Amino acid sequence: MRKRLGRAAPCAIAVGLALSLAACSAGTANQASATTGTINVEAPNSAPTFTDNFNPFSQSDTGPGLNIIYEPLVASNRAKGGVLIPWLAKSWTWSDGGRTAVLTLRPGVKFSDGSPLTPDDVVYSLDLLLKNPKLGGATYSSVKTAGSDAVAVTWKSAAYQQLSDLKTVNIIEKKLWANRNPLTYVDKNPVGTGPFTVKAFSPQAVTMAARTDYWGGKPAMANLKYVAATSANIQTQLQNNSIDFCTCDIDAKSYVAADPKHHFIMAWDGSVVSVMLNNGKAPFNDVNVRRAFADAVDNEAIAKLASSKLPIVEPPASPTGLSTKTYQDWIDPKYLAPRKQDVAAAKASLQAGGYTIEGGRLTKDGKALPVTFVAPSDTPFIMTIAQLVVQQIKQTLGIDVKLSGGANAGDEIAKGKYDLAATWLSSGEGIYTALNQFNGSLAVPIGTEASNNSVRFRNAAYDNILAQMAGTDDQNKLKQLGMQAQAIFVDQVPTIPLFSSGAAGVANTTHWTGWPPAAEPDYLADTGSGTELITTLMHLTAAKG
Amino acid sequence: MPADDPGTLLDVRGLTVEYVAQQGSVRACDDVSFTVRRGEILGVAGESGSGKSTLITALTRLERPPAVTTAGEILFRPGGGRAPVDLVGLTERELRGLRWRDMAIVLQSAMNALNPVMRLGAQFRDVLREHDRTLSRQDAHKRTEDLLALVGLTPLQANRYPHELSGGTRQRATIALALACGADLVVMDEPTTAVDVVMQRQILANVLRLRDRLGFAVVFVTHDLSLLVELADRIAIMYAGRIVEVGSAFDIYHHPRHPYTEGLRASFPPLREPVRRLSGIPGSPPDLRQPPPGCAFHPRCPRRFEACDGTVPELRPVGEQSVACLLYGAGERAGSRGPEGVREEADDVVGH
Amino acid sequence: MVKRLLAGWKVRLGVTLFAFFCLLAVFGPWITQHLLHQSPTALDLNAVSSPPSAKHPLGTTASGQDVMAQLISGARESMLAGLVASVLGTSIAVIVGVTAGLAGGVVDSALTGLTNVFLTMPGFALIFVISGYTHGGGPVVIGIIIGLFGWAGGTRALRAQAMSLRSREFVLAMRMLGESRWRLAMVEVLPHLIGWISAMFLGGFVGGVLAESGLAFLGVSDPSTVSWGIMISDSQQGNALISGMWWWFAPPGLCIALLGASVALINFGVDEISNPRLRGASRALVKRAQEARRSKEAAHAR
Amino acid sequence: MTAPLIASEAGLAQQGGAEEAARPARRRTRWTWLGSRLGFYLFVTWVAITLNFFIPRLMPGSPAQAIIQAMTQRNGQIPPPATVHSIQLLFGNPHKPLFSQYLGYLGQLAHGDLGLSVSKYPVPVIDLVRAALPWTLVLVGSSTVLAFIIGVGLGIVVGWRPGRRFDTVVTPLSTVVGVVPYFWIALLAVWIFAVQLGWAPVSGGYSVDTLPGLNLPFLASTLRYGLLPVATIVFSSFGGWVFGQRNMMVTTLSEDYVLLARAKGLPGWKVMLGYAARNAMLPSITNFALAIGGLVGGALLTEIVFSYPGMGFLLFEAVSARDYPTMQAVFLLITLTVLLANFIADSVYVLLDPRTRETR
Repeated sequence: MRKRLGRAAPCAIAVGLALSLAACSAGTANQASATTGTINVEAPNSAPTFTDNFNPFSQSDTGPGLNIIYEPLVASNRAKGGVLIPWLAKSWTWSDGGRTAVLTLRPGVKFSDGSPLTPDDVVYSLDLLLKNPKLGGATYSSVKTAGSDAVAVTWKSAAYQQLSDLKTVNIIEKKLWANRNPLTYVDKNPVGTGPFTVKAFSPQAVTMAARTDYWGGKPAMANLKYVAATSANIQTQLQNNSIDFCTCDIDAKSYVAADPKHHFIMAWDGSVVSVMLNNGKAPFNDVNVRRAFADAVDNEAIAKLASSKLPIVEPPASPTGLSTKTYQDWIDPKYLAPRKQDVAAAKASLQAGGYTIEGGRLTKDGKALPVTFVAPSDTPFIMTIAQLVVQQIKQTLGIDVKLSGGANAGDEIAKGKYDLAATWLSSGEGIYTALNQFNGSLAVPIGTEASNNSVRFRNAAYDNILAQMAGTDDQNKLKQLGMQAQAIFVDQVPTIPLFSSGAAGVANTTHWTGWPPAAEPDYLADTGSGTELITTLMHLTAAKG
Repeated sequence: MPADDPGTLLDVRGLTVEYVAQQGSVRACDDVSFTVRRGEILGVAGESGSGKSTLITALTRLERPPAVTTAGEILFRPGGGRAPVDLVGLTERELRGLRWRDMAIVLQSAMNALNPVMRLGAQFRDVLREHDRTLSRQDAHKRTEDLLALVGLTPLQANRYPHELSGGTRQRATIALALACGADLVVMDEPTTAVDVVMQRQILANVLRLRDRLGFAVVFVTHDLSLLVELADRIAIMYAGRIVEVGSAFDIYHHPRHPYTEGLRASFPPLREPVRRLSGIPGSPPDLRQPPPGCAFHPRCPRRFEACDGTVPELRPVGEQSVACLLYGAGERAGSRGPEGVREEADDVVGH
Repeated sequence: MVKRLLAGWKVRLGVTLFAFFCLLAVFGPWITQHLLHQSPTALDLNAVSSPPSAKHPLGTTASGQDVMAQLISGARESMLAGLVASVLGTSIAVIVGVTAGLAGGVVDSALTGLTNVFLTMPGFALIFVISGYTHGGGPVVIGIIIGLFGWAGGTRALRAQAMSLRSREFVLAMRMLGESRWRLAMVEVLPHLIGWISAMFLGGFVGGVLAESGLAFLGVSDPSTVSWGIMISDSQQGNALISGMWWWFAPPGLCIALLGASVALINFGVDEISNPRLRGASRALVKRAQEARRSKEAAHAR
Repeated sequence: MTAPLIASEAGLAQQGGAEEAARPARRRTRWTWLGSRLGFYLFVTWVAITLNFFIPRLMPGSPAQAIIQAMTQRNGQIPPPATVHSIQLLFGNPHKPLFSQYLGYLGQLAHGDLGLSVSKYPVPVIDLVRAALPWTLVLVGSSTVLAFIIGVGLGIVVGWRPGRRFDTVVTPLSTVVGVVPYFWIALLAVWIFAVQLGWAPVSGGYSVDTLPGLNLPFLASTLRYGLLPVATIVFSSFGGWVFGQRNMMVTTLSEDYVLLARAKGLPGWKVMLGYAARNAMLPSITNFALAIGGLVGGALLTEIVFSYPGMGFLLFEAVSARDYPTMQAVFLLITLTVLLANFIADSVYVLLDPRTRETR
């Protein structure tokens, strides 16, 4: 479980998209009269007030629902190992040794002002990011139109694994944005290709109207209302049935128990709650210490405690750091079982490294090495995990770990000023992206802000495997290479994976039905992800009676 | 009985006022009895701490906790042929009917006695209209101007705030205020201490003139005996909460009987006579929390003898005046009665 | 003076309560460890969110920590923050206020200006900003920050008092005698301000405890310590009330309230000493006066 | 609440009001007095602006890091490297020296420009303030007035007959109520009255079924939503007024003019209100003006508990997001209102207490 109050870049979607959306359209066509009513959705935003700005390039707080107004070219299905699925692009082909992808646009896509989507719009959208690094940055090196219905995107090197970067690029209408500064423009009337448009704005609620000319069909609801809520009051709003759907950190167990119409959906998004070990400095630059700590931790107990407010138990993690819920087909079968607590092995590792414990302190060569666990104090969930890890280390190894918090924890983690820290690692964006989080080439020195690999893991063999993965489109080869990387990960222990996690979603079937099942869904139901939310909404129908 | 005499305005009998404290209590007025006739000016003199201010508030039933009237009665005979009432037995509501219309008060410091955030006129107006509901605003204003004129103030001063007036003006204003509703009795608590001598004379002259004109009676409390001699018809001397001598102003001044009265007289210069040598009273007033046994004055008394620390002298007639001193008729009752006995007697009087 | 202070029931009750909490603060860790055999931070995975039981007399938190143990060790942290804030705040207030009041002139103007600047600044908000960056910060750090930004209110009153004392005769006389100003302040002026200072100290103490809890509620706290404020904050974030875990939410708030109440009660007594006019208003006196009056009335009716 | 911490600010007012007026002769003329006050206010404003600028910036961390951290927390994963990079470019600590940033800020302020918000970039800060301010003004304004009326009213009544049973019950009780942590009481109130009994909404400033504007449903909903926040503020803050007013009342009761008013035979309520309370209220009125000064910054905890869309929450969000421009704007506004309130306190005191008025 986790706090899930935010806007994410549009990322993944489920199922073979065309299929799923077609099914939806068929459904809505049958009950056209049902195109009424409003669904209330908790906005993925921790503020009690919305900002009246729907600029899709904004990196800070905006109005809610940007991700169902604007859409990307491609999406990924995080319920199925993060494979890419078509969205505004209906298909793509690789050429130039994997350097260029030609994406063919889906026909019949219209912006909400009625203009059709053209390759020019797509090129303009992708170019903006290329030219202005402040808008989010781009990994590709050039973009141009390829005929009347396609665009060609080119990278500097083989980019089979980079296409997913396009998931975060919102496609805008060129003629509207040509005279706007995308950085500073305050957009109050957004025009996108998505199924909803802004109907009424107020600081606590934003009402969106469903489009009747959406390319994917007509949603069953006439309106979607985003309601501002905070972690302090969301539970009450849910329990009095004034919110139909949210992805949020609540006591889901009691919510589901309260009413049979209350429905729990776990969005296994590929994340794994892990203890980050600072590989960049002593003592965790020593693999023996890393192994010792990993063996000393009982991640089953931690998973159980972490799930105490969920109607399900989050599974203890694979030692590969990959979510067993998302990547079960990709993980080497021998690593599917979690690492068992093994105090003897832990102590042996410490001994092998020449460490002793004196007066509760890890000591080597007569020098005490204090260990600090940095945990943001405003995230109680992480804090509880940190407390339990600290307690387990004390009980098993007899080492006193100092727990440190504060609003500045994120800064300290990014700059490598920690020994232990806890966070969500890994992602559902595909095996490459998941493993690439520990790419040594992304590691920066301590004191410099890291944008990735903040555990500062450096392993030449691991990096080499990643480079090979980047250059192949062959799924079997990817799987093989991935397993090689996993072996290195398990052996070197750059982090201690604790348990697979996801975004806890709750839905209410009082007004709307058709939610994905709690276990093994075909697509994730997550307000933070636009393509997933659109898919979820398209599957809904009004409850009868 | 004096109270049956229509000429008697006030008959105080055995009045005892105590200050209640955490442990025990202090008697600030002890078995005080006197009478005031209509139109008479009774002066009450004593050092500070002798209980004269307590007497003033008790007389008008304005004492506040921790001061409590624990014994005695105050028989008051309002004008207009109304029946005499015992002020001690009245409720606050009944008292309000008498206040200002029948008895008024002038306090020591006019600066503190006037509400600093109200204009002078408003402080006249509220009392005038309170006691005469039919009085219009204009009439109240007119009456205020008349009252101010009585004490020699201009109508303009009604619009002033107290702090804008000089000390003398303020004091005259409070006297005018006291006369607002035609009270029969005006109680004055050292009204001239805060003003200079010239103003003091003006005020006293004013009081005398107004008394002659309006016929009210005055109980005038001060520490300044010589001033009383000029003003009062009769004078009562207080010491340690008790009245030690009462008599006509002339007698008290010229033939003081009580040793304390003598000492008091000797410590003030006469207003109209040639200056003579002044002498104070040695020692200081007693601590009322632990009053000396017997006569409270005996530790300072130049003429004390053995019985003085054993017997509390009662106020008894000696010639034209009344004196509470064992020097007069000491032999008869020496050592016979303590303070308890005195109180019992007071209670008996009340019981009738 | 102490005897006079202890005369009223309010002060006695306040002192008793306060002493109890002080003992708790001093011996709390020992009590939890040796008498309860609990640790405030240990997680009991077999008893998560459990209501009061024999093993956990006040139940456990959502992560299985013993609420009783947290409550007891929280006393030290909360009171330490209050104490540090109060000592620091009162000291600055006394130094600045008395110096300004006694020195007068340019020094007075400068110090008064300083005081006014601190009065105008958004105190609590700034404390929040600063302590947010001090790495969570233990109770001492939080106390220091609260003290540094919370002294200005009391300074004004002290300055006025010192100014009025300066012109009193005995101080003037001492100055004529050539007493040094320092000695004058220490020996002659400070003792007269003791009532003000102690009231300020007590007020600052409660203010410090409340501010610490407020900061913890806003997320400013040191995760390795447990204070009452942190407990309330945790229970709120753990949805304690909605989940019906009153045993987690209620005790820390009640403890702060009781501690505050004890100080407020003591303050009543201090106030009566520094303002003699209030003394006559005590319930005991009024009661006695009423009794005396009633007995007189009864006698009269007879 | 922060009451004990800042409520003791007896006010800058006495400075200009009582103390100065108490001097027997005021040699300075009205104009130089006004000038020196104005100079003082300007000086304090400048110092406060300067501190408000530097203190947050001297702390570690940057807006960029805050945004990245928030994203990580929300999405359960660190944002892609390209996004992290662009955020650092856009919101990382500028490389300009702090002092020239400061001069730039002063220049901006002189033009009335509060800058653009970082956490809600590129929305101008002034828009955020404009949206938040009315909520706070109404919420804190009405609760301050209510707490004042109830507290001072009670203080007058208990102080009129000190030591009576009503006094011995009400005075300690109201004091104790004031030391209960505000947010604790507020959370409890939400649970009891909003969650369990359903008498009031749980949070927010208005019903989401209404559209803000001058329409009846919206205004009615603001009343309903404001009920609990106002009630909790009043509950936890009226005690301070009771205590102060009672003590002033007791002190005033021993004044001669109250005695004289009784002697005049005025009815009890007239004496109590017209004579005793009217004088005893003067310090409370000054403090009231100052409490109004705490209006903007005073409701931090309330607004957080109730997710009330006001200045307190704006500040809270800005601090969490290291949104310096917004933080500064809120601080500036707080400083200005405190100064304004002091000025009002000065003036009101002169208006209410004729003694402080100049004699002609």
